[in-house]
Amino acid sequence: MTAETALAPKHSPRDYKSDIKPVWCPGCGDYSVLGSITKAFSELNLDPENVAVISGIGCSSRIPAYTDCYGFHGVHGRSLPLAAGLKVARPDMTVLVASGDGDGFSIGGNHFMHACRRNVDLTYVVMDNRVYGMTKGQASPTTEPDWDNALTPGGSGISPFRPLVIALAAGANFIARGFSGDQNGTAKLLKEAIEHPGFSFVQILSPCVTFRPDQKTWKDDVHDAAVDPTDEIGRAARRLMTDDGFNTGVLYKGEREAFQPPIGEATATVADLEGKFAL
Amino acid sequence: MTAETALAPKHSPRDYKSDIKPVWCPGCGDYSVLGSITKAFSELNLDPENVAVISGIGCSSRIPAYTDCYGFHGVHGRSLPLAAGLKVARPDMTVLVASGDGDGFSIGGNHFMHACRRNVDLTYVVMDNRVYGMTKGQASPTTEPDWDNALTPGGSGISPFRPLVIALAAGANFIARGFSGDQNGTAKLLKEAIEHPGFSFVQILSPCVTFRPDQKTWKDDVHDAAVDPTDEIGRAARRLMTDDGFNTGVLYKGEREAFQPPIGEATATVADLEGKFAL
Amino acid sequence: MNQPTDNTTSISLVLAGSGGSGVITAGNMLLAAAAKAGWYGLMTRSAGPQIRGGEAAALLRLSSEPVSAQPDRYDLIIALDWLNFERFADEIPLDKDTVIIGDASAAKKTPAFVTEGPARRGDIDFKSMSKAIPGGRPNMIALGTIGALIGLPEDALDAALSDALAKRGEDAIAASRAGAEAGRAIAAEMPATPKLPTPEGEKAGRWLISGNEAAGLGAIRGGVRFVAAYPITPATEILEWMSPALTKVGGVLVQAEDELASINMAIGGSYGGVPALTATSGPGLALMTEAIGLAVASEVPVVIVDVMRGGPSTGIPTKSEQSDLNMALYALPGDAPHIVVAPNSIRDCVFTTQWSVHLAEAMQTPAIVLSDQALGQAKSVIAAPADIAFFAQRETATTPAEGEEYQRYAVTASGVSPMAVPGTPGCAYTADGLEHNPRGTPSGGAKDHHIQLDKRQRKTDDFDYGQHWADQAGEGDTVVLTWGSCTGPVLEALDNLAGTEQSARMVSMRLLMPAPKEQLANALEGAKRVIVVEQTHSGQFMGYLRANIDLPKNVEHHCTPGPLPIRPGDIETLIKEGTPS
Amino acid sequence: MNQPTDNTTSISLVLAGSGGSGVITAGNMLLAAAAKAGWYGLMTRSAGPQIRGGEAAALLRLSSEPVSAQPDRYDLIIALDWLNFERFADEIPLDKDTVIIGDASAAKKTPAFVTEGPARRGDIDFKSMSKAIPGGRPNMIALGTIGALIGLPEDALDAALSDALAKRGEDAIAASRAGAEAGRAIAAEMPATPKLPTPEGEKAGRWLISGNEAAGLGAIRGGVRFVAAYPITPATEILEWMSPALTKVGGVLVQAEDELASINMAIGGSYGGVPALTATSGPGLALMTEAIGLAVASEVPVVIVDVMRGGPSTGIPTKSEQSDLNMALYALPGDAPHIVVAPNSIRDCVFTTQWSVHLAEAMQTPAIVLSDQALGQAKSVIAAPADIAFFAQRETATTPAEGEEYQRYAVTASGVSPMAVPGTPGCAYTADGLEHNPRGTPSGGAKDHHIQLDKRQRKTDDFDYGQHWADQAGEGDTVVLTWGSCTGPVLEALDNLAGTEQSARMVSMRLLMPAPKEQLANALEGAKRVIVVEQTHSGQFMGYLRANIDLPKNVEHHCTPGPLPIRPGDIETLIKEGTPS
Ligand SMILES: Cc1ncc(C[n+]2csc(CCOP(=O)(O)OP(=O)(O)O)c2C)c(N)n1
Ligand SMILES: Cc1ncc(C[n+]2csc(CCOP(=O)(O)OP(=O)(O)O)c2C)c(N)n1
Ligand code: SF4
Ligand code: SF4
Ligand SMILES: [Mg+2]
Ligand SMILES: [Mg+2]
Repeated sequence: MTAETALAPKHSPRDYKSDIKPVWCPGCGDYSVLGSITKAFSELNLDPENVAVISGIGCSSRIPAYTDCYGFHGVHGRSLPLAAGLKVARPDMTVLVASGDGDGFSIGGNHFMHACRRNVDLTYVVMDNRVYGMTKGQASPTTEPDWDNALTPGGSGISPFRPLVIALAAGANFIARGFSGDQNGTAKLLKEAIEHPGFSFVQILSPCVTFRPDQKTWKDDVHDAAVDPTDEIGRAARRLMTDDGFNTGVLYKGEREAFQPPIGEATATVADLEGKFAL
Repeated sequence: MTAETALAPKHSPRDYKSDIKPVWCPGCGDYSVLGSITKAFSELNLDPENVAVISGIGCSSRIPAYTDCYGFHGVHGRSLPLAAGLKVARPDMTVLVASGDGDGFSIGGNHFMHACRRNVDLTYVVMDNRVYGMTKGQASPTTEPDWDNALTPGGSGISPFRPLVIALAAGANFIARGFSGDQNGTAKLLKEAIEHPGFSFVQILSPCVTFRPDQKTWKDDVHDAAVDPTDEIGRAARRLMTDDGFNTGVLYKGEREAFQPPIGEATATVADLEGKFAL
Repeated sequence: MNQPTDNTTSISLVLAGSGGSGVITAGNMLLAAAAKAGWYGLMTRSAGPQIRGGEAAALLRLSSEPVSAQPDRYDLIIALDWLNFERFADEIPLDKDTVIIGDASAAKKTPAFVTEGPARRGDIDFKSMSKAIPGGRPNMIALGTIGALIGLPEDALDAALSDALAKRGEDAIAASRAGAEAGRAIAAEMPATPKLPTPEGEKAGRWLISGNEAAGLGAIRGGVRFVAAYPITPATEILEWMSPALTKVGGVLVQAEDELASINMAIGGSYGGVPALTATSGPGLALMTEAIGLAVASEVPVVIVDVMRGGPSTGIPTKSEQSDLNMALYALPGDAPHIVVAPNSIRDCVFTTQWSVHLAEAMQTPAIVLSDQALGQAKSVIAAPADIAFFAQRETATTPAEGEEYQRYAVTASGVSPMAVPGTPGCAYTADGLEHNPRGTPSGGAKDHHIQLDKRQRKTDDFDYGQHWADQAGEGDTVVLTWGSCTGPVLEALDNLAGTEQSARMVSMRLLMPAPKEQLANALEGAKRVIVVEQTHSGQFMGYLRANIDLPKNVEHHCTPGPLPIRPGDIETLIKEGTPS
Repeated sequence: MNQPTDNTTSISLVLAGSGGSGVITAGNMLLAAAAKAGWYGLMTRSAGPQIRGGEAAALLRLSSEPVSAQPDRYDLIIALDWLNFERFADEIPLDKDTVIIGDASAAKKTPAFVTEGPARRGDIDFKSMSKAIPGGRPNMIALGTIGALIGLPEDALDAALSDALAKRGEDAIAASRAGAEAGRAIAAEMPATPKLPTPEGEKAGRWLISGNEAAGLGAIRGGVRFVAAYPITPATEILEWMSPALTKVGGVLVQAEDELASINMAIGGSYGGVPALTATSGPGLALMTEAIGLAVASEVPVVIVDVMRGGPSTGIPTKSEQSDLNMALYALPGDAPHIVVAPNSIRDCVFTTQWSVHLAEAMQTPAIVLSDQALGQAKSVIAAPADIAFFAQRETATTPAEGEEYQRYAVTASGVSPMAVPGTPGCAYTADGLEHNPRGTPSGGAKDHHIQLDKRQRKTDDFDYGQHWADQAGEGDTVVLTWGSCTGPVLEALDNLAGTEQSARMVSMRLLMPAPKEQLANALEGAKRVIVVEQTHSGQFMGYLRANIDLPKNVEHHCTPGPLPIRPGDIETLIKEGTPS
């Protein structure tokens, strides 16, 4: 995964884009995230066939088909185990996982925690629009408790999920936040995340223009975070626990070794195994 | 749930115990936890029929049948939603949820986080023995990464789960740690947890004598934590992120309101609802 | 295919347009107007893959009789523009009598299947016309044109339009009225379509409702006061309708983190004594089967509505299919007797869901209601459903006399044992998914297992389901055996053939599990031909029938998967010509 | 029930005792010793509900022929103590010839069904005897007694004992030897049991293996190199055996956080090109069905082993039943063709699991292997399984020629489309659970749906399964139709009846899905009687057969749930006397 970033890239961002037209609404933040992803791949000089983009179900989870890499559009909430299986079986592939706040933090919340712990070398990109876009506008774990909607009129009444501090508490080694409005900045974050060994988590604030038109103010809300990402973990916890949800940048970096049991290295034959049963 | 604790209890701890003989191994920590639970009920002067003990599957999850309260021994990992459904439907019941580190943090991890967020008034007791007892000794999320076992020989290689800081990050309002070796201390914690409105989480270190005989040192490892449980949340995060896993006591207390939508209060009839469809 | 006849009793039309053109809004107004005029009607919507802003079509069928199926052909198609219109081609059978009105300003973009097809054509310059009206919109022009062509009374359309736009204020209403007026005016220049006769008789007692709303209402009628669920297409509208409705009648809906939580919450609520429900679609039901098995073993009533969509896997989320049948019948681990019922019309979604609550509660076991997208997401003008006396009537336990012991899983003749509501003194028990003895104490003994298996099976086998196990109609020694949303087209076909040599009977099964074997055998007695109709690819319903009853050797089978609806004409052809082999 | 005969070819015995008495250890030594002596054997264990420390029993059957079933009766029962012994009563049929040896020091605690039963009795004072030997233990005394009674050569027992205790050192071995010696000495005072003749012929080529180990080995033989799983009784031993074994052959096992993760990880690994498997039991399989449906739709091979236990729900986790059959066949949402196969013996766990890998990979679809607790957790001395040529042979894609396009879901005659291994240039594609066109682009169109449904169905329907679809044995115009672990008792019954007037044939189905309709019809041709044998309560296998083939009207049905095994005598009686009606 060490890319010769100094050289001119072999592939332009376009080379990672498929010819399938996204189903997204005009103006959806996810278009820009797709752009950031392909830009990061290009700058890392990855061959498209050595990259896999894995997802669950949701507007955001549609990304794999829009790339010209290998991809898997799985079932709702299970992108992380799907991706972990692939990466453990095929350590040579670069595996990026794309998800949404519903797919990743609601139905998929358990896999999120355990992926952080397990530390398989994946880059986990969650396009957070604080809503279930695909099912037409219900509250997600990151939705404000007073956001009115048809399923929970007057708001869910539940305090929002804090994905970054959960990631830290669960053991993630690379934690960042980006904003889809800043395509280049997000591409840079993704590049760094992909290069970081082990599990990297990048939350990207990506507005849903259709069900959350109020999110157009996000472009004013986001701000650069000036933090030391290699800070001591206790201080990092305090910081992430109390941040405002709009500070962007790399917010934590650890050095835990990636989980990658050896594969393909046989020390015995099947006949040897059978021998143990023979009388 | 405000109990007249000053009065002599109406029921002795025995009154909450059933006549079913536990399946537990002799010496299992869970016997003592059962004792702490019934002691807490007694001191809170609860009528057994107004208490429900809900669980999943595991040695620890066997507890409901050993009490003489209402109980539900559900499926593996789903005790919290089962209990939340009960409590929301029946706010008059006192609901205690009993789980293990596998049931609660592995398969049930997502419900754990969302129960912390949702803040239904439940008391969640996790008997943590850092092993899957019931299935005969595999690594759980809280198991040390180098603990040798048949399923992951040489150890899982995965860094342990930190339940308390996860609970805090997910929004829990009452977080405590106890040790089964200290039955009275644990009973006190449970009493306080039950009395606290909203979701209360109590991790109880409860050794598995059969698969983790090494845990007999725990009695020496545990120590009282002298902390201010109403500490500012950022500082609490820092503390729980870096604690040694053996400090016991109430470690965090918040004041978020419990989630309890009104039930049983009708403002309209079914005919009124039908009226909306009539032309 | 049917040709339009002079004595038209139904008119079918499509209003299509690209994102934002408001065809669904106009379609809703049209349906409401038709209702006000005393007509019945059915509206289905179809959309491209885009989340929002993609092309859409409102498919309407209006009639002086209740409408039970999508039509065989369309009388009228109005396309506000031609963008991606071909996407709907499969769904819109047209013929030489179909009138197609397109966008005059983009006549060149007319898709080939329209220009090359046999239909009669007209053009309207929607854009210029609407620009000429302050605040005017093409969809309102189309509305007026349609109204005039099909004979919809002006005042009905006007009233529907005012109702729909009431919140938007007078100006919006005036602009829309002007648009409709202009549309009406230009209708005279278009090829004529059949007109619906002004209906006679009773107009009262009609409802405008979708199948998903009807299911929600049936549940509340039956006594459901606790719902926990996770959104999924095409079931979400059940939940979105129920959420505020429950609050009003003293119930509550909790949005869960996933389907594993939803079903377990529902079981928890029901264990607490409050009739409970969850609603989902195929992928969600798959996640619930472990806990549904728990409800069987621990004997907790709960209703699960599965609004089926195209499968397998994520499949075709916005289209209908009956292919979750096997899953609903057989997906639980172990021998796990439970109830499966299926509504056979939008109107019947009220009855069947209400009944399911009654069944679940009476037998203390889960009941799965198999609805589908075609019922759930379609809107219909229906005759108000009858009141029925099926409510949640759970047999509960009271504090036992001194010296007696409460046995939660006591062995009874019916198999049903009184269930203690938590809070009842002297009845504390632990509900358990482990096999147990009558008291509820876990037991792996052969005798206890056998006794409890028998008891659980007896509950559902011996229950008296009355005549509700199926709806039957028609006469003749040909029997069409079907279920769910296939019922509508079968009924219409039978109606069309009534009194002819091909006159046939229908048996539409509402109760699928336990299989009503005797009732079925009786219903099929004397049949010379049996035709099984279902909307799956692999013939799940046929397999289920074969497993349970002896079908005649020459049984015929009409079995097509989604996403296209089965149409009355398909069934007529089948009856007339037999299943091609 | 069979009476012991002079020409005994098998001896059955039980060694029981309370927690910590080491009866399972002794049972294992006995089995190993019997194997060394050239005998075949089967050992099942039974335990009380306690996690550890509860009463336990080792049930052994030793024979000069391969053992395929639990016995009809026991020749010998040794109870080291009587604590909770009655818990095993159901599982241990005894008769007047049974020899029961109990604890002399606690003769009063002898349970009623023993004292009141017809059996012959002896007493041994295990405690005093073992105390007399430094480091002596009652279980070793019993071992010696049993060996002497049944005619087990001393050297074999001695060798087994030394092997088992090698790690514990010389002293332990010496103490155990002394114990066994004392036990042997006292045997002369006990009532005699039949003795097994010293076997003749080939002793080589035998294995000592459990069904779960055999399944794990079959998987590795077939090419599985990636496993992800979550522990569950009674499947865990598959995983615990495979974990180190995979490491040795260059594979890997990942312990997942739950079954949702396990199956998705396995699918991910297989998508990456590495044949993959997960193993579970009923509750876990229920959690996997959504993702198994994904594997069907996205056409990713994967093997799922379900070691069935008593259901429904948590049920009876440590006992066997065949009641997950319906779930394995039908639990996936939508029309989702996949493979279901079932091993019919411990030995066959190797073959069938290996074959399942081949089938899954060849057809790019999930294969469910239905094993059960009776096979999985029993240990047996078997003839070494034959080498077979079924390996993972996935049809893969290569970089297309310039100007050509790779189509992942290309429509082919067989239905199988070459699958690109990630890393292959020019073949990048997105696997999808949404319905799609041949390229893989999501599509909700009727034509694409129908084409892909046909293609997926064709893959499994048209595959050539050869003769492996069933095992057949015996002669006669009575056919016993069965599957899985019921096969053993049926085989033995048929053996016993061979050459008599009741001589019968067996068809034991290994391939359950797709239903081998033609093969079955052929196999049943000419049958005068058909007897269906299965271990469920609701008759799942019968329902499945009825759904797929025309059974004779007079078909008979032997259907009992777990936890007790079906015994050869049951089947013999059935064949002789017919199914009681
Ligand atoms: C098992 C299952 N449950 C529910 C659904 C329905 N569903 C599809 S996407 C989605 C939520 C998507 O929200 P998010 O992940 O935030 O993505 P977004 O559309 O907002 O990008 C849901 C609930 C499903 N497909 N499968
Ligand atoms: C769906 C499902 N998966 C797996 C199991 C098997 N199982 C039973 S208990 C258990 C783990 C228990 O561990 P823990 O919760 O720590 O409880 P302990 O026995 O240690 O008290 C497992 C994996 C199951 N019953 N159901
Ligand atoms: S609904 Fe929202 S998230 Fe989905 S495509 Fe539209 S704007 Fe994007
Ligand atoms: S196995 Fe461990 S946790 Fe389970 S009962 Fe025994 S000591 Fe307790
Ligand atoms: Mg979202
Ligand atoms: Mg544990």
